[in-house]
Amino acid sequence: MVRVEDFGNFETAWCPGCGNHSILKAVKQALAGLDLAPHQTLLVSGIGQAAKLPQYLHCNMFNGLHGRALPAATGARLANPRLKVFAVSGDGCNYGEGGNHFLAALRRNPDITLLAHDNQVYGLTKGQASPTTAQGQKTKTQPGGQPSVPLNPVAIAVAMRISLVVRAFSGEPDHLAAMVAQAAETPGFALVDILQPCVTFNKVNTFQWYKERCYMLGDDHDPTNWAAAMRKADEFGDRIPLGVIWRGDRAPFESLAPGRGTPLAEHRLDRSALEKLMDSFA
Amino acid sequence: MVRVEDFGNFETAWCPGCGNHSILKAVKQALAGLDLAPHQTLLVSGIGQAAKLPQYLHCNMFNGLHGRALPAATGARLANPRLKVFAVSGDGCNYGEGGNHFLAALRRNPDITLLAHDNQVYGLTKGQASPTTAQGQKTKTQPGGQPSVPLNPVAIAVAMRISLVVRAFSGEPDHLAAMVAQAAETPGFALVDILQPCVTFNKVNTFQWYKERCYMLGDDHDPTNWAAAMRKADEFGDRIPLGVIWRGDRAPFESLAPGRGTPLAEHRLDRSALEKLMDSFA
Amino acid sequence: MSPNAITILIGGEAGQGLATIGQLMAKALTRAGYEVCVTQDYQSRIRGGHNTFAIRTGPEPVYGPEEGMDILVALNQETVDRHAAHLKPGGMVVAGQKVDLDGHPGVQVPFTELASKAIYHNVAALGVLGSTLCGDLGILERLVSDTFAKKGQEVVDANLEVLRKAYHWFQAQDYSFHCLSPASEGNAADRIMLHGNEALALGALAAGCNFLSFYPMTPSTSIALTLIGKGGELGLVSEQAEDEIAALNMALGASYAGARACVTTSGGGFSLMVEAVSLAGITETPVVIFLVQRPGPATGLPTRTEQADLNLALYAGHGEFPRALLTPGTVEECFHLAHWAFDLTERYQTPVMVLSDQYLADQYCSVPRFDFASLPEITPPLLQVDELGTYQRYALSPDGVSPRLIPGYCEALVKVDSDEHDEMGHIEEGPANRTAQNEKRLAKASGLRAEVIPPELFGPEESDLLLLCWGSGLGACLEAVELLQERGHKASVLHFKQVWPLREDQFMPFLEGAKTVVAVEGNATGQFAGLLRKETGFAVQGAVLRADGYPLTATYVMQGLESWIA
Amino acid sequence: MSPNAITILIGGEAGQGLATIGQLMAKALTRAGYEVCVTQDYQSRIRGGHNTFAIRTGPEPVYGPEEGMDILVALNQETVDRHAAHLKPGGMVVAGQKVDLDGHPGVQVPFTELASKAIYHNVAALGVLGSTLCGDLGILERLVSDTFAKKGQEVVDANLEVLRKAYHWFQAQDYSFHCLSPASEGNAADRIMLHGNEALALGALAAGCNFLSFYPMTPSTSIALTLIGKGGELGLVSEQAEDEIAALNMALGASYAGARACVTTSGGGFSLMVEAVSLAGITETPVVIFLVQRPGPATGLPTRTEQADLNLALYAGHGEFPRALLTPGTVEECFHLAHWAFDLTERYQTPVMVLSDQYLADQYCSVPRFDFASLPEITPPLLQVDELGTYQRYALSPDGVSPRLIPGYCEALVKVDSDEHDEMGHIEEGPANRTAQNEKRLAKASGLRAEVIPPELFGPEESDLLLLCWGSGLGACLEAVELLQERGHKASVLHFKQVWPLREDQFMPFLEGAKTVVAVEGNATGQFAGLLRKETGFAVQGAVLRADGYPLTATYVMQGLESWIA
Ligand SMILES: Cc1ncc(C[n+]2csc(CCOP(=O)(O)OP(=O)(O)O)c2C)c(N)n1
Ligand SMILES: Cc1ncc(C[n+]2csc(CCOP(=O)(O)OP(=O)(O)O)c2C)c(N)n1
Ligand code: SF4
Ligand code: SF4
Ligand SMILES: [Mg+2]
Ligand SMILES: [Mg+2]
Repeated sequence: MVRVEDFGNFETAWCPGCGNHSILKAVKQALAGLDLAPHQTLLVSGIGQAAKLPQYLHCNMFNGLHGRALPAATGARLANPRLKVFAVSGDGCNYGEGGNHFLAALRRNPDITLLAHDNQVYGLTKGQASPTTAQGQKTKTQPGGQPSVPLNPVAIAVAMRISLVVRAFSGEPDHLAAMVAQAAETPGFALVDILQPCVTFNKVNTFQWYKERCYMLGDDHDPTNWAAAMRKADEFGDRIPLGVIWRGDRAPFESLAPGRGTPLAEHRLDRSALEKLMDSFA
Repeated sequence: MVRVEDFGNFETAWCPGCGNHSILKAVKQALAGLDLAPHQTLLVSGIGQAAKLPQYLHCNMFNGLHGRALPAATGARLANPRLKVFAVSGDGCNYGEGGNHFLAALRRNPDITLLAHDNQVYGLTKGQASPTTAQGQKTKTQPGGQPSVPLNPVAIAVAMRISLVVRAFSGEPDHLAAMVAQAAETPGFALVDILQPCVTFNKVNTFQWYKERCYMLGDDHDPTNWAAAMRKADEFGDRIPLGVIWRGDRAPFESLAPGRGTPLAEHRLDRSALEKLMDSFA
Repeated sequence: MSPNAITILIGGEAGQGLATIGQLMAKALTRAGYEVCVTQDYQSRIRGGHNTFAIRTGPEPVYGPEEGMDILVALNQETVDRHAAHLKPGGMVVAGQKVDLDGHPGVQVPFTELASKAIYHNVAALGVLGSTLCGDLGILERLVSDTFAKKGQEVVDANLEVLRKAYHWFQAQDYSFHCLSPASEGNAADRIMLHGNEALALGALAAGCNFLSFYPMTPSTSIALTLIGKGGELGLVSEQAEDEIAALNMALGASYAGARACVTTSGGGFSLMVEAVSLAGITETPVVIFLVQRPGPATGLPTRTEQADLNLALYAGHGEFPRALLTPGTVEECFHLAHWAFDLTERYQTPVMVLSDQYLADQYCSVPRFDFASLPEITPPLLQVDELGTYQRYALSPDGVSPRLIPGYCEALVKVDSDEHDEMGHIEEGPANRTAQNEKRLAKASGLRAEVIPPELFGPEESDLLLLCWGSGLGACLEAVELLQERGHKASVLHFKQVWPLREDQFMPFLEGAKTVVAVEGNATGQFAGLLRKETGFAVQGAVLRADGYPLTATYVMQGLESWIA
Repeated sequence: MSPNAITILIGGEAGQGLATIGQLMAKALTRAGYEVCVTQDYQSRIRGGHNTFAIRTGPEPVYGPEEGMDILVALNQETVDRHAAHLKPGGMVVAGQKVDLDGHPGVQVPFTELASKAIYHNVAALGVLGSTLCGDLGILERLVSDTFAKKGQEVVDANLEVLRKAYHWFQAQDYSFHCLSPASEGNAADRIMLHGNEALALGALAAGCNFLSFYPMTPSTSIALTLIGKGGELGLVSEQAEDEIAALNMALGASYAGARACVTTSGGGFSLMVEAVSLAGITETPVVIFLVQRPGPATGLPTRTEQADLNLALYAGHGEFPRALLTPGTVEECFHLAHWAFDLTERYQTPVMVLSDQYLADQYCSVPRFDFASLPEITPPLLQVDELGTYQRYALSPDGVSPRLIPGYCEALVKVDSDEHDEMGHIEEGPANRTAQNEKRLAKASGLRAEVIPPELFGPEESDLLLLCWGSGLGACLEAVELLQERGHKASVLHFKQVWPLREDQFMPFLEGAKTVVAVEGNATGQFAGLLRKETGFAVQGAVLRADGYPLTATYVMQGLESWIA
């Protein structure tokens, strides 16, 4: 039986009051709930405040480049099916620098859970607009207001029908933990876009702001109805639905990708196959 | 009066029968129809068969890197509002290598027309799967079939509500020319995803294949109805709708971005403003 | 280096406001006519951790940080614990009442008494600090008024009250610190204070830079912040790109279409720009790249300093094309070389890079006001050509430079191409054309060579010990050479503010005239020494290398030189 | 170089099947025991344009292309117009009946008579060509049977019929071409034919490579094609990535998790990988990068050849970390160095690059079968460690190498980090730790140095003229040296198949023992000569540089040497 304590208790470099603290707790809770031991889990991250999460719990960790968590996670997943793989990073990392990999993951549908801490701002680099910052919001690098509209990653993910699309909120930690667990258990790509207040740099999308808008999706929402899911995915303003927006049935990437499906570390060289292969050049 | 002949007649390096020939003709037709002289127009392209298009007509040209037509076009558009700017490239260029810029353009909505020649394959590099190749389709680099599902750029663009989203087909050249013209006249980002047979490397999505499936959207489709547009965007299989899938009313990027809106080449240094600026450091 | 210089080190957690106190104090000293040089040390986090802001100041020029301090402003206990042992004789600690001075000399300031609200504590600290240095209260008052003017008279008055109370509180203490020697007359009036990144931005604006595309990356972001914050009124167009690849491609598109464009980044972001650097090379599109280095590899130490991206900058981009690399050694050079970078890139139509690093980027200095009128005008590209029908973007020419026309102003078409192209700009794969265009591009290197800024020699032309440095290594070397000279060594510094191209004729006599040449670099492998050997065959006799994330200091250099000066 | 060697040049448009004819002919020659060396020239287009496929062949070793040809197979008129003037004495043209031989000696083959359908024309051409060389019809028959076996007996028979008809048609002509001198006995049995990229792929598979992520880019794509086409049965996992950035990051994720991984790319794609190269450096993750060069900058000449990405490969990645660069000179070396690259990267946990170029990539050669049994076993990473609780991915060690554990097999956790980290792998920004980890990584360079493959000397140790070359420059230099020796010069070739690290002790005596050292490189600036000077101070006396997109040839080298051998 894996317990929350098995993941340790680390000092973090996050600001007091930051939503990341709750996300970390929820992740531990979900892993323990799934009975996933630290060594069975791999957290792959990019760079940013969110991306520091894997530093703060016992787990295998690949802390890669800003924006590049998904390709590294995909490579690891392809190579080693023994690992439960998570990609963990911020909105800037996943939807800005790493946007192309996000698109590619939507096409591939690898068996990876993406925890996207969406504080709608670049935290670690001190408050520039992120791809999910509201249009018109003022920052130091956008003193006249962000000219672009925010990306809607949830809508795009639903449009591409990946295995699971979830919206969650760090201020609803139990729900979040349940969502993370469900995502981890879903074969195929699961996006958990987690609204997360940045108390230091985002003075618009505060805890209160989210709290006032977020509501739980009820049984009346059918996450397998694509048109309905698109409608819910499009809802981000006065009201923001939390929960499973979409559930699809696409096969996970690994089941279709070339290779034998055995962990690559266990492959041993087959000299006779090699000799035969050389014959094809004769 | 600008005439089609003003754009010249160049020998191309495309295969006989390639859909690109019709696209080139349609582009010239559209430009002439808009009375846009060669020097008023800028074609920015990436690298690929499609991306050679600007080589084959009189126009200003920025033939950049594979995947990077959109950022270069955006920079040019910001710097020089005198130019009518088109980005021209293939599906691999726009949705593969350049996917992150496609996402960013959807957020920005710059006054650029993107002509995406969508032959559902990498042509210039000889037939590998592209981001729009059908799942399961076999190629030399995907001998077991492409494991990913195709990207649906049209659906993603509608989800992001850019100014105009069009699906066209090189086999309907007059309609295509009309669509290119409408896109060019649209303030804001206009995506024209052009189905284009690659006679050499795509033996699945042939002229016939498209011809059998494509149909013109009628008056019963309201391109300003988002849910309806999403449904039409999602239609790509036995039937493929052609025409304006979505029309939105977002402001073009340039009107919101910082800067004075005058061509940057006309800026002259204001020494007294500079002196005042230095005072702020005293 | 002035014997009258002192160091004030302010320490505390991120978020405690130490940079605010430091900046105000440094500005007050600048306004009082002192020389100021700031070194900032911080961590890759927003709250907590341990940061410092060190002001070295005095009536005569100061070049860089030193290891000890005269005044330690401790915003928390950790600051005392970490640094108080390095107090110089006669030094003192300034701390709040909750901080235990641990037997070190100093004062415990009753902040809550002096200021009713916590937001005034920074100004209280400023008042005490100003008072310890026997600073002019009037200057402090004006500074506080200017700083809070935007927030209204009420806020100004409240702050002024706290300032005065704190200033007088210290004077009433039974404690005296040796006052700063008076600053030279006249120094006060014409000085400004800014850090390396601000100076780069100001130089860019003075060069008419009107386009910036960037992706945030420490320690380069404050160039972008300054360009945006200050350049808006000048009509600067800026866009935060989706990634660094977009940033440089966008800048190239803008430059092609008529902008004077730059990008700002650090090592990781620059790595992503490498392909587009090559595009700038073959399309012959002017662009300035500000590369502010931090320790790598990969994410490395995001907030620390290093000079280890020289090799990358020298060879970034596949294929062959000319470039220039400028490496300012001081805040003033940041300004001038930023301007020069735009001048060069405009005239040679090839990428020009300015390499700085976190240390210089964050180094506030007091400098004389810049003289904009003395700067050369930068020739703009053409908006019109006579030969409408025959204009060719890549017309061959002896110096490799072709007339650059901005599209849209006349009927001539402007075609630029990432593929090898003919003079018109169309794809052309033949070997004769290839050779002609490749050689045309490479020919521009001669012009760039002719205009190389020579390295600067400090000290005798023939020396026993020549310290070779580049970029931000200058200050530490200058101070080390002063120490060496005091100890009787015939020592010199040779500083390169342009590291590429190199011209032997400009410096070989100094190298050959020195008994021993030691390279001083902020990296682990001696990258500049390697470049020098490649270009001249000359091998340095020794190297003092630092790659622990901290800037070179005179003390560090002297330690490294031990075996040479025994 | 065999005086009995001849060159067959096949020319035509893209899409006319010239590569098919060429490959079949080259394979037939290989099976007959001849030495074969192919040079391909094509354009960046799918149909049209003008391409050539040149086979140089003979009973003794052949090193590379020559400028003239003995047999010109003209699939269109343009081929005659462009190339017939370079026919060597006694040479002939083989063309269809619609092609005008323009007075050149040769035959006009009645293709429509010999073959009922156009798809048989390639085999008809093969039959004629085999016949001109007095080739063994049996070998041609077996080759055709093997080639079409998959398509069924009917297709085989139809092709065989055409082959025989064409073979006999030429024999009946009143025309004779000097037959090829017989191949050495026994050569026939144990030979295979493959090009440089296929050899790289085969070497990788022989090294146990089981993961490939790539983005297509000419001229590297055929490595990926071969790995995928041939490696599938061995369990190779491959994925075409969305871009090159993803390709390398994916390979690193895979390698971390237990794969033996590589990526394939060319200059522009490699430029995009630069940041991830740095990530491989700091995370100490094994990966092999196959970089097949083409002329830049930027898109440049996509289908031509150059050796101009050496500097970029040497310094790609911000920050400092060790690497190795292997540069095969022949198809056989492609195989062996690909294998060695995996061995090195696995043992030193740092990126290893193999640099090839379009010329070598597309160069089909006949080589002896590879002896897999003689290859060293590559030690796999650990799946288990004893000290579960105390395992540290970055444990300090004298040689800089730490035990590499694959996650998921035991309870020990494997943490790798792009930030500077402690031994466990957690972020750690302190200077002492930084220095320890940075030096640990750099320490691996000593091991890599100790294992450097020495350059190979061909010719006398003390020479009048030493040709210095690397990678694919070998063939042209070897042939040039034969010509020089014939003309009485004491000439040698020094060929580097590893260009980084360099070890003076392995080659300085040869450089210093030579009267004149001339660098021969496929670039415009002498990049390797520069590296050599940087590392040793040695300056070459001259350089023969080629950067027009075409491979170095003996003729080109001899022309370049004119002033040295006057
Ligand atoms: C290639 C590269 N570019 C830029 C950076 C600088 N950088 C680090 S984190 C970050 C943004 C972080 O934003 P986000 O991903 O939203 O994470 P948050 O800090 O908000 O959790 C940036 C721009 C980097 N490390 N690497
Ligand atoms: C950075 C980089 N990677 C790869 C390539 C090679 N490349 C050139 S075109 C192309 C694909 C073209 O496909 P697409 O964009 O669909 O255009 P098409 O040829 O099908 O019109 C690739 C991979 C390149 N030029 N640059
Ligand atoms: S800056 Fe924002 S995201 Fe970062 S730790 Fe602080 S509150 Fe959290
Ligand atoms: S390969 Fe395909 S896309 Fe390219 S020119 Fe030929 S038919 Fe057109
Ligand atoms: Mg964020
Ligand atoms: Mg395509």
